[in-house]
Amino acid sequence: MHLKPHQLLTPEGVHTGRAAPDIDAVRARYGALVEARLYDHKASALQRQGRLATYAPYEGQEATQVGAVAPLAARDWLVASYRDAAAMFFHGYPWKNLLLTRMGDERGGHPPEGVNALPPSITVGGHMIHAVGLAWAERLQGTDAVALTIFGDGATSEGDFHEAMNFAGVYRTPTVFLCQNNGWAISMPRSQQTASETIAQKAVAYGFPGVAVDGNDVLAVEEVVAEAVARARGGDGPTLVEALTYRIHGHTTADDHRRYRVEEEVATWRAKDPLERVRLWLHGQGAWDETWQSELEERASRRIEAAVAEAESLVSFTAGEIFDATYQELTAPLRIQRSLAERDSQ
Amino acid sequence: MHLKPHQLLTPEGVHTGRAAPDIDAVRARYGALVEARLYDHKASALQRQGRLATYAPYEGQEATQVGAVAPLAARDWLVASYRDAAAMFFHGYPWKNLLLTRMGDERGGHPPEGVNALPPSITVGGHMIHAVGLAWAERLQGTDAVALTIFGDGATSEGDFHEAMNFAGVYRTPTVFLCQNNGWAISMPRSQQTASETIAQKAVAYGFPGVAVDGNDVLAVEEVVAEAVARARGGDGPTLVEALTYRIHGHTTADDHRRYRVEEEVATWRAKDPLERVRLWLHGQGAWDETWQSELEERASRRIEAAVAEAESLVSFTAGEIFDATYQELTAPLRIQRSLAERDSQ
Amino acid sequence: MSVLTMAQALNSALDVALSDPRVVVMGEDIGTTGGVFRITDGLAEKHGTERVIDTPVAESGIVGAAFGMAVAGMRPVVEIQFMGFSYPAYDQVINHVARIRNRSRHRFTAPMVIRLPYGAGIGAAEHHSESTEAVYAHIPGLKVVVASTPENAKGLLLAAVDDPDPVIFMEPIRLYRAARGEVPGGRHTTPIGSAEVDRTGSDVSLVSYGAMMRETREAADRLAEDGVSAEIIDLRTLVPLDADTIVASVVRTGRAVIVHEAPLTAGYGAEIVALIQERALYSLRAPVQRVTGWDTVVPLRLAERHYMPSVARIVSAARQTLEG
Amino acid sequence: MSVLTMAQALNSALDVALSDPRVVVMGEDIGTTGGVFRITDGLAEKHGTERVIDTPVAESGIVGAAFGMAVAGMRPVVEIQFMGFSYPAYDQVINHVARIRNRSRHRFTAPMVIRLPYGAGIGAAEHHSESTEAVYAHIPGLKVVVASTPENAKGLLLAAVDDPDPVIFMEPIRLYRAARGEVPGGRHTTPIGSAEVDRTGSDVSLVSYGAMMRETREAADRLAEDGVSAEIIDLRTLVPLDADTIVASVVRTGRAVIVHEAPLTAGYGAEIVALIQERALYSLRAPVQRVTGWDTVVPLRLAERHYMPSVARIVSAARQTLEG
Ligand SMILES: Cc1ncc(C[n+]2csc(CCOP(=O)(O)OP(=O)(O)O)c2C)c(N)n1
Ligand SMILES: Cc1ncc(C[n+]2csc(CCOP(=O)(O)OP(=O)(O)O)c2C)c(N)n1
Ligand SMILES: [Mg+2]
Ligand SMILES: [Mg+2]
Repeated sequence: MHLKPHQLLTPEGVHTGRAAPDIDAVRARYGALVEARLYDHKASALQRQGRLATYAPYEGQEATQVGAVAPLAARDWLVASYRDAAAMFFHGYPWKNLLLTRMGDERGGHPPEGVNALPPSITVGGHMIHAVGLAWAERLQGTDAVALTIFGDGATSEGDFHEAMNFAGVYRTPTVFLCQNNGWAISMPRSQQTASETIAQKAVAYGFPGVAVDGNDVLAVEEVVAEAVARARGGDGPTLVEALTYRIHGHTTADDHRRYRVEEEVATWRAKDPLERVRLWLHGQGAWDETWQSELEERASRRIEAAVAEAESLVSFTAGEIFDATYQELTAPLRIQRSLAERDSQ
Repeated sequence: MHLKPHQLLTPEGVHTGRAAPDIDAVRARYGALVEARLYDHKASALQRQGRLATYAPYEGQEATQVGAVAPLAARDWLVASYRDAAAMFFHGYPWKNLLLTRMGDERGGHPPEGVNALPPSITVGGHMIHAVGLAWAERLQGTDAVALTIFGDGATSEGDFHEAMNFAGVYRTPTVFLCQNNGWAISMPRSQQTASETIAQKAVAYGFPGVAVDGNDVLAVEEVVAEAVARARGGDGPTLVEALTYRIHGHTTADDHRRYRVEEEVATWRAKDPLERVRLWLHGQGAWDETWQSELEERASRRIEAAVAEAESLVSFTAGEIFDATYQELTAPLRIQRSLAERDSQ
Repeated sequence: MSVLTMAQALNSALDVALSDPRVVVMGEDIGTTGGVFRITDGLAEKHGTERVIDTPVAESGIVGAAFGMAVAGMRPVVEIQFMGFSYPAYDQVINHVARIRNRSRHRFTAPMVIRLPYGAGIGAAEHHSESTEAVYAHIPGLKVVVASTPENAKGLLLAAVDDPDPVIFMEPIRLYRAARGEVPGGRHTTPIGSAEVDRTGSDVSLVSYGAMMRETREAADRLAEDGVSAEIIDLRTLVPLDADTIVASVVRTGRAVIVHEAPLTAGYGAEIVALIQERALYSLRAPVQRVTGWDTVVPLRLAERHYMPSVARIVSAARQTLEG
Repeated sequence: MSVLTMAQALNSALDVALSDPRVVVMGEDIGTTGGVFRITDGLAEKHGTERVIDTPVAESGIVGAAFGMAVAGMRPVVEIQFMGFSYPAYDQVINHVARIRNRSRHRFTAPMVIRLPYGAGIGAAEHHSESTEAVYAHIPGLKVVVASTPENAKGLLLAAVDDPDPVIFMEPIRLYRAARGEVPGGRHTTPIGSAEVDRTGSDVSLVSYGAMMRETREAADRLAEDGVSAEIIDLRTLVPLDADTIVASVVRTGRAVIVHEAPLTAGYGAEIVALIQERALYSLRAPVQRVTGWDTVVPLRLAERHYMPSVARIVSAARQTLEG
C-alpha cells in the first residue's frame, strides 16, 4: 500500500500544481518560514548560553508547521507538542510564552485569551485525543470550529493515538490529525517504529481518509490541510495527514544525533530544504531579492528579540505561587503548606 | 475496503471448498462443538442455581473457538479471555479449572503443568500484548512455538490492541491475533465500536495480513488459523484473523440483551448455527446419526459432570491462604498480616 | 424528600446535572442500557444520545476526550465501569486532567467528574473489587470524593459537577441498592472538603468512608452495647481532607481507628494516622489502629470474606485502643 | 572494587545480568544510543540487539510484552525513560504484572524489573521529575526498590533481576552522575527488603531513601555541628518494608523525621509514620515529622527549589522533634 506524497513545489522550486499560486500568499508563507527558522536558531543559541533549559529544534520541519496552521481560523483549536513552536506561534501563541516554558516558567503555559492552543504536550501520544474532545465539544456547542493536532511518527505507536483516531472515526468529530513524520523518534528510525509502509495508511483502520504530503513543501501541506479542515468543518469527519519531513538537528539540545544516524542522510534532507524551494520559486517570479530577505529577517528578529527580552524581564515568582494554580482556590491543606513554603523560602 | 469472509461450509451444510474434507477430522470437530455447547449450557444452568458467580455464555461462537485452537500444538500458547472457555478447554485447560474461576476460586487459574494457556483475561484489551511477549520469548529461546490470542470486537478499541499489533508487526513475532467479532460489546454494536468497515482491515495499519472468516464455519476458521499459525511458525510474522460470529445470549448471565437488540437479529444468527451446518454435511455423507449424537452428548456430559463434581468437592481454603500467592515467599509484613487474618477467622 | 436507593439518588443527581447544557455523561454501555449498574437509566431517552454518550471500550480515550470537552467549556461526567478498569486512563488523569490548570496557570481547566464504582463484597470477578483511592489521592490537582449514603451520593455528585476542578468520584458498589434513605429532590449539594460527624461519642473515634461506613456503624452499635461510646467520622472527601474535624474528635476521645477496605500499605489510612499523630500526638492514649484490607489482591467470591474488614475486626481494634 | 558513578554501577549491573541468557533489556532508545541517561551504554554492541532491544514509543506495550516474556521464562529488565511516562503502562503493571502469580496460584509468574529513573532537582521539563513511588507501593504483588548509592544501585538491581517477583526499580536521576563510590565488580547483590542504618546516632532518626539521602546526610552533618546526633536510615526497599530496623531506631531515639520528595498527601512517608506510631507510640517523644515535596505539581526549573525538601527544612524538622 503506497500513497505518493502530495507535492506542489519541487526542491528545485518548480511549481507542479495545476493553478499558479498567488504570489502574495506565497510571500506571506515565505516570511513565516523565515521567522520560524530564526526563532529555532535563536532558541538553540539561548539554550547553549544556559538561558533555556532544553530545546527541541525543528529546523527542516518549518514547512509542515507553517502550512498546517495556515488554514486554521482563530476559533479553531491547535493541540501540538514540544517540537511545534512554529505552528503554535502562527496560531497566535506568543514566542514569549514558548520561551518561558523552555526557561522553566509555568507562566509560559498561559497564552492570551482568544488563543485557542493548548500548551505544548510534553508526553508523547496523550494529547491527540484532546483534539477529539475539543472538536466534539465545539460541535455540541453549535460552533463550526475544528481542532488540529500535530504529533510525531513516534507518537503513532502509543495506544492513545489509536483511541483518538477511533473516537474521531466513530463520532466523526471535526478533527485533523497531522503526523509530522520527521523520520526519527529520538534514535528510533521510522522504519522500526511501525511495520506499516506509511503512516497515512493507518487511517484505513478507522474508516476515514489518510493522505500523505511532502512535509517540506509549504504549499502542498497548506492545500492538504485546508481540504481536511474543510471536510471537518463541513461535517464530513476527520482526516489523517502524514507530512514527510526531517529533523535536521538532534532530538533536543541534549541529544547527539550522530550516535544513531549518518551525515549523508542529513545532507540529503538539507537539499530538500523547505525555505529554499519557496525562495527559488519566488525568485523565478521576480518576487524575491536580498533586500526583502533582509527586511524579513530584521522584522522577525526584532519580534523574537523583543519576546526574549520580555520573557527574561518577568520577575521570578515566590515559593507561595507554586501552589496557586493547583486548584481554582487554595484548599485548606494547601493553605497551610503554602505558608510553610513561604516561611522556608525567607 | 471490503474483505469477504472465507467460508467452506454454508449454513445449509454445503461444502464449497476445493478439496473434500476428511470425514474423520470433521467428526472430531463436531464432537468438540457438541461438548462446547453442552458446557456452555451447563455453566449457565449452574449459574442460575447460584453455583457459579457469573458466567459469560458463548453459544453461537463454538466454531470460532474450536476452529481456532485446532491448529495449535501443545507447546503453543493460548491467551484468551472470559468468554473463551471452549477454546481454552480444547487447548488443554480443564473444565474443572474454568469452573473454579467462575465459582470464585483462584485455584482455577492454575492449570496443570504443560498446558500453555494463561488464565482467562477479565480486563478487555490488556492480554493481547502478552501473546506478543510469549511468542517473542519462544523465538528468543529457539523454539518454534507460536502464540494465539483471542479477543472481542470491543477489545480492538483499547490502546493495548494497537500496541500489541504494532509490536508484533515491528518484531515479526509469531503471534496470531484472532478477533472473535460477535457483533456486540455488551450493548455496543460493532458498527459503533469503530468506523472501519471490517476489523480485518485494521491489519493494514501494522504491515501484516488481515483476513476475515465466517466464524460460524469451523472448517473455515481452522483453515485460516492454520495458515496463520504456519506463517508464524515459519518466521513470516503475525496475522490478524477476524472471525464473524454472534453471541446468542446476553453478555453475561447478569445481562439482559433485550434492552439493546431485537429478537430478529438473534433469530437470523440462530439460523447460521455453527453446529447444525456440520451435522448437515456429515449427515449428507452418511457420517451422522442420532445414536452417535447421543454417544457424543453422553461422553461430553460425563466429562463435564465429573469436572463439576471435582470442582465442587475442593475444600475451601483458609484465610491464611489468600496471602500465599502474592509473592513466591511471604514477605515479613505479609507474615504478620497472615497470622492476624488466621486469628480473626477463627 | 423521597426514599431512594443510592443508585436512584445518583441517577437523580445526573438527571438534575443534565439540565445544565454544558453537562455530558459518557461511558461504556451507559446509554441504551443505562450502565452496568443502571445508574444512568433513562437518561439517554430523556436528554438524548448526543449528551448521554455510549463509548467504545477505551478508558483512556473516554477520559482524554472528556478532558478536551472540559477544556472547551463542557462539564463531562465520565463513568468507568469499575475502578479496576480506570488504570488504562491513569496517564490521562495524572498527566493531563490533574495538571492542565497548573500547566496553563488557570488559562485552561478541566472541570470534570470521573465516576468510579468501587469496592468488594459482592463476590465479583477479578478487577471488579478495587479500592485504590490512594493512587488518586496522592496526585495534586485532583479532588477525591467517596459517597456513603443516598443523600450524600446525590449531594456530592452535584457538588462535583459544579466544582471548577476535576473530581474522582467513588461510588460503593455494595451500597448501590443496599443503602436506602431520604434524599432531597432537585439540586441538592453536599460540600466537598468537609467530613461529617456521623455519630458523636466520647471514647474512641472511628474514621471511615464509603462502603465501610456500614461495618463501622455496626461496630459502633456493638461497642455501645458494651458501654463504649464511639464517635464516627465519615470523611466523604479524601482530598482535600477535612483535618480539623478528625483532629478535634481525636483530641476529645484520645483514641482512633481508621477503617478502609483498600490494602494496608500506603493506603489512605496511613495519611490519616500521620495527620493525627502530627496534630494530636499528645492527646493520643493508644496507637491509632488501622483496620483495612490486607496487602493482597482482593480474593474472589470464595475467600472474599477473609479479606474484608469485618465488624468484629473494627470492634476489636477499638477495644485495643481502649486497653492500650 | 572500583570507583564508579551510579550510572556506571547500573550499567555494570545490567552487563552482569545479561550474562544470564534469560535476561533481556528493553526500552525506548536503550540500544543504539544507550538510553537517554546512557545507563545501557555499550550493552547492545556487547550482547546484541536481540537482547538489548530498542522499542517503539509505547510504554504499555513494552511492559505488556515483557510480561509475556517473563511468563515464558525470560527475565526482562524494562527501562521506562522517566517515571512520569510509566502511567500509560499502569494497567499492565497493576492488573497483570503484579497479579499473575496470585491469579494462577504460582503456576505463572512475572519475574521482571521495571527501571524508573525518577525525581526532581535537575530543572527538567514537565513530567520528568516525578516521584510517585506511593502509587506502586500500594499495589500488592509488587516490590519497590530505590537505589541511593552506586554500590546499592548495582546490588539492588542484580537482586531485583534475581527476584522471582516483579520489582519496580527506582533510580534517582539527580544522583546518576553526582553519586560516586566504590562498587564491587562482578555479581554483587544487596538484599531486597532490608533497610540500612547509614549512620548511627542517638537523638533523632532520619528516615529517607533515594535521591533525598543526599540532603538527609547533609542535614545530619549540620545537626552534628550543633551537637545533635542523628541516626540515618536508608530504606532501600519500600516494599516489603524493613519495619524492624525503623522501629528499633525510633525506640532508641524517640524522635523521627521522614524525608521524601514526593508530595505529602498519601505519600510513602505516611506509611512510615503510621508504622512508627503503631509499633513505637510510647517511645515517641514528639510527633514524627514529614519533610516532603508539597501537594503540587513539581515546578519547572525556575521554582523547583521552592518544592524540593531542603537541608534547612530537614534540620528544622529535626529540631522541632527535639523541642516537641
Ligand atoms: C509517554 C512518553 N513516553 C516517552 C517519552 C520520551 N520521548 C520524548 S520525545 C520521544 C520521541 C518522540 O518521537 P516523535 O513522536 O517522532 O516526535 P519527534 O520528537 O520526532 O518530533 C520520546 C520517546 C515521552 N515524552 N512521553
Ligand atoms: C479494561 C476494561 N474495560 C471495561 C471492561 C468491562 N467489559 C467487560 S466485557 C466488555 C465488552 C467487551 O466486548 P468484546 O471485546 O466485543 O467481547 P465480548 O464480550 O463480545 O466477547 C466490557 C466493556 C473490562 N472488563 N475491562
Ligand atoms: Mg519523529
Ligand atoms: Mg464482542
